[in-house]
Amino acid sequence: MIARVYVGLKPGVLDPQGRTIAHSLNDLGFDEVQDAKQGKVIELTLSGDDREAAEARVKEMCETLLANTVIESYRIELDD
Amino acid sequence: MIARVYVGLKPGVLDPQGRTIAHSLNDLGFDEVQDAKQGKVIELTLSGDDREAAEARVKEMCETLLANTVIESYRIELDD
Amino acid sequence: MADLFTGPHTITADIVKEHGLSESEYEVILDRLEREPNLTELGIFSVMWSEHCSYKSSRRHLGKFLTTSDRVIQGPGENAGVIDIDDGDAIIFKMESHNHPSYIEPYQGAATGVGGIMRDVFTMGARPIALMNALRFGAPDHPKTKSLVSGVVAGIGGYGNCVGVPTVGGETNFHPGYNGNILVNAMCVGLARTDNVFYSAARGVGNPIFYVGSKTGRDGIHGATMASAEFDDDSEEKRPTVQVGDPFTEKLLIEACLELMATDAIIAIQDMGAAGLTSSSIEMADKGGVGIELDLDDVPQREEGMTAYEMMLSESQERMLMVIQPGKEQLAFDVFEKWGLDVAEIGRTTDTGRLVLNHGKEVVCDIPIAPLADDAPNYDRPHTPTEKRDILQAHDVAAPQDQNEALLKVMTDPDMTSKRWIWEQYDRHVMADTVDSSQSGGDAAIIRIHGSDGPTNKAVAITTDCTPRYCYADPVEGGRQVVAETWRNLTCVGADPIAITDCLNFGNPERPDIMGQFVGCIDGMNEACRAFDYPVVSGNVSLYNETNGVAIPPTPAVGGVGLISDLAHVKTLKGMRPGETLMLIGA
Amino acid sequence: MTTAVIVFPASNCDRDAAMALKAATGKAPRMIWHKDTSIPDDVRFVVVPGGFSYGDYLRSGAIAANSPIMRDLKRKADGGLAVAGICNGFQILTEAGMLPGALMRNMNQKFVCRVSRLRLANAETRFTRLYDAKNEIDIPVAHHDGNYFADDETLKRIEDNGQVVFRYSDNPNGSRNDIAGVVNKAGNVLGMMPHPERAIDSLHGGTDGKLFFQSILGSL
Ligand SMILES: Nc1ncnc2c1ncn2[C@@H]1O[C@H](COP(=O)(O)OP(=O)(O)O)[C@@H](O)[C@H]1O
Repeated sequence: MIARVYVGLKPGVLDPQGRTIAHSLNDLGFDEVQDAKQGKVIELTLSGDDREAAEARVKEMCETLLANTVIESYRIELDD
Repeated sequence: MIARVYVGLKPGVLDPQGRTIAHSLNDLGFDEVQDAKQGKVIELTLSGDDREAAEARVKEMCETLLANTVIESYRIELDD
Repeated sequence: MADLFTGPHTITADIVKEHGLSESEYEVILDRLEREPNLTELGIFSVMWSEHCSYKSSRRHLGKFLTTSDRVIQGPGENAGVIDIDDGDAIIFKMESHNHPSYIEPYQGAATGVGGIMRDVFTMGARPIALMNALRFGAPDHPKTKSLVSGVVAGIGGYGNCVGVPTVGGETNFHPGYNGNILVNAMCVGLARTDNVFYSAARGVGNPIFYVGSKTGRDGIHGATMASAEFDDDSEEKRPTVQVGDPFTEKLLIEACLELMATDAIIAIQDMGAAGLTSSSIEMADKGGVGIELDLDDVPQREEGMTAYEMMLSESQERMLMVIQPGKEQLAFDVFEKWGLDVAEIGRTTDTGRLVLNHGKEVVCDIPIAPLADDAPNYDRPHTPTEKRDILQAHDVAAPQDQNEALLKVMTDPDMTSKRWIWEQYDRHVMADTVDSSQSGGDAAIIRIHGSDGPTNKAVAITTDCTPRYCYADPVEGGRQVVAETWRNLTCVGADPIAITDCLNFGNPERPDIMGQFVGCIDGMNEACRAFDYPVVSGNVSLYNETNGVAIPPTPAVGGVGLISDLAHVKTLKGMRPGETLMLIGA
Repeated sequence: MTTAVIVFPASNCDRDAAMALKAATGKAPRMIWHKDTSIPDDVRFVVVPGGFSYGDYLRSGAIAANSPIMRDLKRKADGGLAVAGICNGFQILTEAGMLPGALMRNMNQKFVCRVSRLRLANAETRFTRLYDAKNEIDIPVAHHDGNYFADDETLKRIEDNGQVVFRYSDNPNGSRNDIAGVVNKAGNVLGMMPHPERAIDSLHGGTDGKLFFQSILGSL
C-alpha cells in the first residue's frame, strides 16, 4: 500500500521558499505568477492492506515525525 | 487559477532523505514502513483563466526553474 | 538480454567504440585474454583504461615530478599524499576535479566532488580537517554563469557544512574561456598519526573483503553505453549520469572508518570513486599482488535486477571497500552497524592473480589483474611547445588618463571583487581549529593541529593558486609561477612550505598545441618544485575540457601545504590599525 | 562539575562543545550517545550541540528530537536540569517541544556563516547573568535554518515573559523580532542559533562566548 503525506506550512506562517520561487518566476518573465507556496510530499510504501489501520498509523507518523505541527499541517492520501 | 506541481526524483536516483525518513520511522516502531520517498509540491496562484495556456506556461516554468530535470521529474495539476 | 552480459556473443566494433576503447587497445585485450571478453569484462577494461583511471595521456609526464623529500611519507600513487609534520603527526591531502558533473548539475556535481576528495583522505586514516575549492566560471554576463555559480557554491557548502569539515579558502575566477566548461577543483586536508596510515594494497589469501556505505545503484553508468537501447530494457527514462551526494552517510563513514582504524581490523582500504567497485577492487589487488573474488549477489543493491556490468561500473557515492583481518569480521560488522551503515562481506583475496566475479551462480568475469594495470595504454602524445611571445613592456602600455577610474576598474573586476557572497555560505569554523580563513583575505588559511589531548601549538597553512592567463601566455613560466605563488602564500603567513598537490585542467590532449601547454606547465611546475625542494605528493588530471573545439585556458591548479611550528609566529592581515607603516618588499 | 554533550549522528559540533565545557570546568564532559536512554545523575549541565544531526533530512532537528535519549532529557529538564541547545541543538529542542517556536529556512535561502553582533534581550537569565546588559557581544553564526518563527500569540507570551534572551543587531536570517535565542518559562532550558562555543579562544577572533559558559556553570 502507498500512503502519500502532503505537508505544508500553516496559513499565516511566512514561506520564504515559496516567496523566493514566486520572485524568481516573475524575474524570468512569468508575470502571471501571483503567489507560490512550497510543501513536501512524502510517499510511504507500507506493508499490510488494512486501509483504516494504515490511515491511523500514518496519522501517528505525521504527529510524531513527518510534520512539525507548530508550523505545518498535513493531509494523508492512500493508494493501493 | 491554482497550479500544483509535484516534483520528485527520477526512478533510480538516490534519495538520501527518503531513506533516512524510512529508517527513522522504523526505529520509532513503524515497522510497516518499507520505503519512503521525499518530493516537493509547489502551489502556484496564477492570473488568467485559460487552462490550456496555463498548462503550457507551467510546463515551461518546470523546465526552467521548478524541477531539475537532470535528476527530477514533475507532474502538473490544475485547479480552478 | 542476460547473455549479453554473460554468455557467448560477439563484441562488435561499435560496442568497443562506445566503451571508448581504440581498435589497438581492444587488440591488446584479445591478446591478454586469449579470447573475446564478455560485456562485463569489456566494461572493466574500458574504465580501467579510460583517461580518468589510467592517465594514458599524462602518465609519462607526471613521472617527471619531484615527489620525495625528507618530509614525504607517501607521494603520488595512493589515494592521497602523506607528509610528516613532526611529533608523530601526518598531514594527508589531495585535490581533485569535478568539472563535467558540475556543469551538468552544479549542486550535486560540486557536492559529490567534495565528497569524493574527502573519501580519498579519510581512506588513508586521516580525519579531514579542512576543505578548499578552486573555481573557474565563464564570463559573469554569460547566461549560464549565475546559476552555475550559485549551484556550485551551494553544493560545496551543502556537502562540507553537513559533514562538519570547515571550508577555509579557495579561489574564484571568471573568464569567457570557461563559458562552456567550468572548473570545480576541491582539495581536502586531513590529519593522521604517522604510525596509523592506511594503504590500499590487499594482502594475504582468503582474507574477507568488506563493502561499506551506501547501496549500489545504477548511478553514472557509462553515459555512452547506457544510451544504446540494447542494454536497456526499460529505457523509457534515460538514466541520469549525475550522482546525488549523501553527506550524512559520508559523515557516518568517516566516523565509522576512523573508529575501526583505531583497531587492527583493517588490512587494506580503498574508497570507491570513479568506476567504483571495478577500480577499487583492481587497485587493491594489483598493488598487493593478489587476486580477488567477489560474490556480486552479496553487494548491497538499491535497485532490483542489477547486472554484473552495472554493479561493476556504478559510480554510486559514499562507498568503501576493505580487506579485513580474518577473525575481526564481527568487530567490523559491529562498528558499521553502530553507525547505521550498510555493510556486507562480498568476497575474499585469492592467490590466482585474477579478478573473478560470481553472480547468480555463474562466473561472469574471470580476467588476469596484471594486464589491467601493467598493459594500460601509455601514450606519448605529440606536443608542440607554445610559441614564445614578446614580453609586454610597461612603456608600451599607455598610462591611464584617470587614476581613479583605473583603480575603480581594477577593484570592480570580477576576479578582484570580494568573494564574501561565496565564503559566507561555507562553515569556516566548525571543529574549532580555524585560525584564519577566507574571511580575513589573507594569503593562506591556517588550521590548528588538534592532538588526541586537545589543541596543540602547531598549525598547517593551506592555499590553492593558479593564474591561467600566465600559463596561456607561457606555459613553462606560468607553471613555475603557480608553484611559486603557493610557496609565497604559505611563507607570508609564517609557514614552512612542505609539499603540493595539483589538479591539471586542460583541453584535448590529442591536439599537439594543448599537449604542448600541458607538458610546458608540468616542466615549469617541476622546475619550481625542485628549486624549492617542494615536492608533489598527490594530484589529478582533467583533460578534454573543451566546448565546440575550444579549449579552456590551461589551468594547473596547485594546492600547497606548509607547517607552522609555533602559533605565536603566525602572521595574518587581521588586526591592522590606522597609522601603521606599509612596506613593499621584493622585485 | 560534571557536564555532558549529547552526540547524534552528524552532531558535528560535539567536539567544539566539549572543548568549551572542558575549558570552563577543567573537566571533560561526558559524551552521551543518542541511543542511550538516560543521562547520568551526576550531570548538572547538558549541551545539545550544533551540527547536522541526521543530515538535517526531513527538517533540521526533527529526527534527533525523537531519539531515545530525548525522553530522559525532557524528564530531567522538567525537573530543573540545565540544558543549552546550540544551533542544531536549538532546532532539536524546538522540535522536541522543549522550547517554543520553530526554526525555518533562512529568508534568503542560503547558509550563512559570519560573526553576528547580538544584543542581550535579557541579561538576567542563568545563561547570561554575567554579561552587562548594556553591551553587545560578537558570536559566530553558521546555519541554514535559523529563521525563528512563533505565532503572534506565542511571540507575545515569550516577549512578555522575558524569554527572549538574545537578539541579532543585523538579522542574518529573517527571524521574527530578531530573535537569536530563547529560554523556556522556567529558565533552565535555552536555545540559541549563534555558537558561543566558537567564541572562547582569542585564536579564533573573539572570546565573547566565555561568559555564557561561566554564567550557567556558576549558577549551578
Ligand atoms: N597531476 C598529478 N600530479 C601528481 N600526481 C598525480 C597527478 N595526477 C594524478 N596523480 C596521482 O595518481 C594517482 C591516481 O590518481 P587518481 O586516479 O586521481 O586517484 P583516485 O584513485 O583517488 O581516483 C594518485 O596517487 C594521484 O596522486
